[in-house]
Amino acid sequence: MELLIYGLVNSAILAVMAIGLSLTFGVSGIANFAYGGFYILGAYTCWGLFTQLGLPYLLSVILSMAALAALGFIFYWLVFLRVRGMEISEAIASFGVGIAILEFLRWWGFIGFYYNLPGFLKGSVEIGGVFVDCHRLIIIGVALALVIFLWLFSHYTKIGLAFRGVAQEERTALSLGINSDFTAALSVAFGSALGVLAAITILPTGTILIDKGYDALLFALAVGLVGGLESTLGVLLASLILGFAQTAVAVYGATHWMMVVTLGAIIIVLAVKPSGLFGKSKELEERV
Amino acid sequence: MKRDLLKVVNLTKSFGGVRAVDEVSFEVAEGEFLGLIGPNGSGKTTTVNLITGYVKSDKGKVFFKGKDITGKAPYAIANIGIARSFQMVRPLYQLPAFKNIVVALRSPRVMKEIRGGKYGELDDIAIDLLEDVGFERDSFVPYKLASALPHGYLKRMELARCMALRPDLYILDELFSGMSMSEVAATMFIIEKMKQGGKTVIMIEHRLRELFRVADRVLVLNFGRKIAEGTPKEISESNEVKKAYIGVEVELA
Amino acid sequence: MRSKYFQLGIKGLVVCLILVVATMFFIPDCRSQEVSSKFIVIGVPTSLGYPHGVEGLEAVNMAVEEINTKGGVNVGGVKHLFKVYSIDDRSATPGTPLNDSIMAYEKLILERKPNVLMVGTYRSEVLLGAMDLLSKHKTIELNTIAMSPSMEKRIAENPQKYKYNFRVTHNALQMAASIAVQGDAFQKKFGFNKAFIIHEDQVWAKATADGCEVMLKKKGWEILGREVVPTAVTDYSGPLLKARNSKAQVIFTVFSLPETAICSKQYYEMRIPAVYAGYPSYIVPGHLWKTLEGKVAYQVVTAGELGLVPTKKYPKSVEFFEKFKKRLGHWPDADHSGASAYDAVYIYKEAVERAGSLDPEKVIAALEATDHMGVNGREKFSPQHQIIFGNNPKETACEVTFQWIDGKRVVIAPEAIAEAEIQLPPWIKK
Amino acid sequence: MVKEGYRKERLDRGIKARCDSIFMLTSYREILYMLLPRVLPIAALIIIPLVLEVSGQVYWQKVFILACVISLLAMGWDYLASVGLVSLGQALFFGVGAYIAGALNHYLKWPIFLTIPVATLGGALICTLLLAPIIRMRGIYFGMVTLAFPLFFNRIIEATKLCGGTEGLPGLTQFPTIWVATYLIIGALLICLFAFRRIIDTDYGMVLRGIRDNDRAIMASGINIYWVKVQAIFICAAAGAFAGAFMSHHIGIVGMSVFALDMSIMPVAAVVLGGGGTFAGATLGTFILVPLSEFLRAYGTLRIAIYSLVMVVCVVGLPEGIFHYLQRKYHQFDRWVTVEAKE
Repeated sequence: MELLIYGLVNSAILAVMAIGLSLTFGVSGIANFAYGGFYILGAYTCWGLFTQLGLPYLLSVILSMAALAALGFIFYWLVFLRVRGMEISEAIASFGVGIAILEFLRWWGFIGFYYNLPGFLKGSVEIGGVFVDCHRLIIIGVALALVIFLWLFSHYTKIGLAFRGVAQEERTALSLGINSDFTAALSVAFGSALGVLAAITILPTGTILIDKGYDALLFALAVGLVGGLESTLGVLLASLILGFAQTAVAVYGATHWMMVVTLGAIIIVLAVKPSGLFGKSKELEERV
Repeated sequence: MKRDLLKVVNLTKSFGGVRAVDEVSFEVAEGEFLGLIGPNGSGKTTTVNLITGYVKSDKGKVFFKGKDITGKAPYAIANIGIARSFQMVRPLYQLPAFKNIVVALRSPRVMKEIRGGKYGELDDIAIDLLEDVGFERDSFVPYKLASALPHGYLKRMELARCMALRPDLYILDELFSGMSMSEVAATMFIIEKMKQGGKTVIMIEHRLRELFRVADRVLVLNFGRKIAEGTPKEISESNEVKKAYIGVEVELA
Repeated sequence: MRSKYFQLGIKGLVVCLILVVATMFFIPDCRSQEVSSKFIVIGVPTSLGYPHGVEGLEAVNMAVEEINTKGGVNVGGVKHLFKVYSIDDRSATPGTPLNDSIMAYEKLILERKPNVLMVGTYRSEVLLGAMDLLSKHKTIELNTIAMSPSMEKRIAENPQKYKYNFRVTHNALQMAASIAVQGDAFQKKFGFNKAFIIHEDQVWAKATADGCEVMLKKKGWEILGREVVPTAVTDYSGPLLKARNSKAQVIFTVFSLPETAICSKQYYEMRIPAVYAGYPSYIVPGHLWKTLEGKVAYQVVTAGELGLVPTKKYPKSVEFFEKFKKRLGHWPDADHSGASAYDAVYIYKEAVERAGSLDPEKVIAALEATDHMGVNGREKFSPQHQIIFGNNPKETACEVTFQWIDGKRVVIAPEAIAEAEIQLPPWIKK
Repeated sequence: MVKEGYRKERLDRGIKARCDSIFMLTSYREILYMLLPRVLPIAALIIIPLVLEVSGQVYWQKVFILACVISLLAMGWDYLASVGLVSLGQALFFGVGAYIAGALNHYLKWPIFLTIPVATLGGALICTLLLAPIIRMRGIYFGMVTLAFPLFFNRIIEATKLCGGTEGLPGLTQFPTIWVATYLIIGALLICLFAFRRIIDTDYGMVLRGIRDNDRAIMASGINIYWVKVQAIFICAAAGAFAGAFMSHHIGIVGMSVFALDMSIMPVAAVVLGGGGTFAGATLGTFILVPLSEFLRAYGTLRIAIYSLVMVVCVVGLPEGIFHYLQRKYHQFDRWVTVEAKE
């Protein structure tokens, strides 16, 4: 029972973390390594708006998401556009920006334990003899809502369809009058906003810390790689696998091996099926 | 009767829901010149990819010289003695034309015969080969970067690369596509010479006039299935083939 | 898309970059010459991206300012002033390679020629690596962060080589002893004897947990299980559930990383029927009740330093704490290193005055004879250069155990300075 | 800077046009033109430690050694990239080498001159065996797995307490003097630089580069590309493992953090900054980045922020890399020519 509930919670956390990164990659093929930076920056923005400026919580959540989305958009035009297609340069440039954001915040004095976001709900409930705080249940809800929302968004809205178009065949999409740069920039913006949402959902379980940014990137990558970076379904499944594996290892083995399980899963999955469980990069499947 | 060099049995491959190659079987005898034709998307290139190991087959077997080579890696198959050219040429653009050939000369199959390959020796062999396929020996052409060569030359360079491997079986995938008339004529000359030399060749071609001139036997594929097999004359008179090529004038050689 | 102007800007930048690098290589660093012989240089190599480092440095600065305004240090009749240089060794960041941190040490030693190093590194690995460096450069260090007992082991093995290292704060074993003192309180008041230990995966934490286990067993406790939590974990439900299932009465924790705040919160949310105790050092800071929305209620914590959790029974600690809090402008975040860094400056000052010289050999001899009434209590070094801790600030340095009750830190142990008695959380039925 | 009515023309210098394949040097100036760019950096490499000694910059000597170490990793990266394998985990090679040397010295008390060669070859072998199963992966996917590998090792050591666990193995034998260390690493650097450049120019190197350009064509030529890739990984890993073994003896301790992320990122950043494919670019890149990073140490934690921003600006603004840029400038000159007005 414990395994079931906490495995589910853990999976939900992983899914929420990974979904922003995977969305961006799925649409524009950009692995946005600055994700961790945006994640934490969003959390601090929300914290600042909420506690320092005294805005209502919901408003500050929306504002910080909007701010980071705008930043992501600008970031695409300033950085990604110039290195599009050179994977390594893309990775290094975005990773550099991510580190710069995190270390700048650290230098600015965002250290220590002062920074905390309120959870959406207080208190805890008992399910089958296990106490769970309501906030963790909400994370599960958010994860589900996000997945459903993304599915509806990508299948029934104009931008969503453009996203899918670009994801499948960039040139054809271009010839149909979809501005692929604009779409890619939007995808980065959208991914960043989702990152902030993830931060705001997850971080109230502890406090806001710079190092969480690095963790977020690592876990999001792990989930993305195992599930296939561009597939929402893959993210869902991979986070379930990893989430339960981690919890199982923590409950029945030693907590020690949680990280080993994660990294081991990446290595094994990639060695067996390079595009991830649900990835569809045909070129990776071909025996060349 | 000459023995079969290549034998393909029930080869099958699907991509997604589409059966690209469906239960195709055929043999190629030693010294035979086999033509492989069919409309676009009929599975010709996939068949070649299956034989040479670039794509893994779902079902079926490939025998070469009586040995099962199904599922072997492309380089291993090249070393056994099947050389293929690509429909879409993708040479090593960063290297001079003759170095493209040297790469093939460095394969274990050839190195066994050349032994050692002293400095520059491979280069000379490569340039000889290029001359065979119509590169002007004393010009700059063999020394030019592949990226600077016109398409017709690259196609013939592919042929030279196949020849460099000294294979027992050539598989030429749409060699003439994208060539000008005069280039086709020049290349035809080389092909005919190969035929006279008793080489075994499988040739995929859309230019039926040229193909029918050299082919001993022709195989027709449509929607991944073998729909006809016979001498060029039989094929050109077959109604089934004409149906497959609706709108395409079938000319007699 | 890109304009010509932009490209030129980049080229210019690259050229500037190369020029800057070239100059750095060839122009000798003149900053090292400004150190006058009238100064005693204190080097502070530490992790300035983390509270322990920042507050350690602040405490050193505070002590130095106090001493300098009073006229400085009397070295054999000549007045010297203290001067502080700090360097960030980034040792608390997990992605930093060892050589990078050691380079920071070396840079500070070579360029500032400090007489003494204080505060020191965050990570034990770096501390052990730096010991060789210190003996090579004959530089004294008074550590106040890293707690690995391996330091004393190495000093005991090779006292001549490693005599330059001193530790002013507690080490992991003393921590373990203090946790065992907590155990006494539980035993005496409620008759508890079943414990579960959770600790994070650091050298000192492991050593503390080991020590704790041994000492608790000696006092008749039954250890039902032990869990190691690797760094950078976001979910502690596994270990907590294990603790609950083992029917433990007390959970002893040994944590230092901030993300372990999650554990406190989860414990509160899950209503685990065992008292949360031990050394969860992140919930030491005074503002934590507010930050964590009271989710630390009834948790029992041992804080490393009396000066950071002051008690009215020892006035010197209150005095320091108020000064320090005013200087920082907020509650101190770190659980140790602030008060001991403050004491370290005074200990060194007194040693230099007694030695009458700045020669490391003489100063070391004087340091070994230290007997200082500091904010953490009465401070003396053991033969392995470790401050001796005990249960009465009038006799030794002292660690404090407090409990979070109604937003306040109430000191409950050791008895000599206790303000109140230990309480059980309301969800535990006796 | 843009002149009205003119346009810029870029021309190759005559000597370059002649020298690209066939050497016809006719004067000492032409000989110098060819030689200086090759000889000067080598001379600088050998002389800089002496200059630093004379000017009393002991600390910068250490920085210099660090730059050489990173440079070895960067060149290994560049070599691997020339077969189209993009590694984001140079720390794996570095760490394995460092741990082998550390363990041999710590537990078996082997002397330095034994541990370093054994660690170099053994480390290369182990890394090759580890990476062999994923050799079919391409592009960023190979990179991500290699990125995960060192972190994985880090956790394994943490979990199994192998080789001292989180505490590391302190007290290793150090080099007798700094000069041994300095010139050992400079020697290794130069050997790698010239050996790699030489290999890449031979027919074998041609196959390597061919695999990056178009592995299908290479396979159709009957060459086992996986075996060639394994060889490339072995060479790259040997360079990395040597660097690691050297470093553990240089600082006298080996700990978990040899697998740290910085060790993976720095070499890649250096190659991207300096320009890939030439090895000299990788070296140039490290000799800019490492001192820059040291210089910025004074800014505390901000250092990393500035440093990564500089990296981003260089990657974005100068995608070809500094070395290629300098090379072009050296061999070409610009001039303004009038633009004939359109009728």
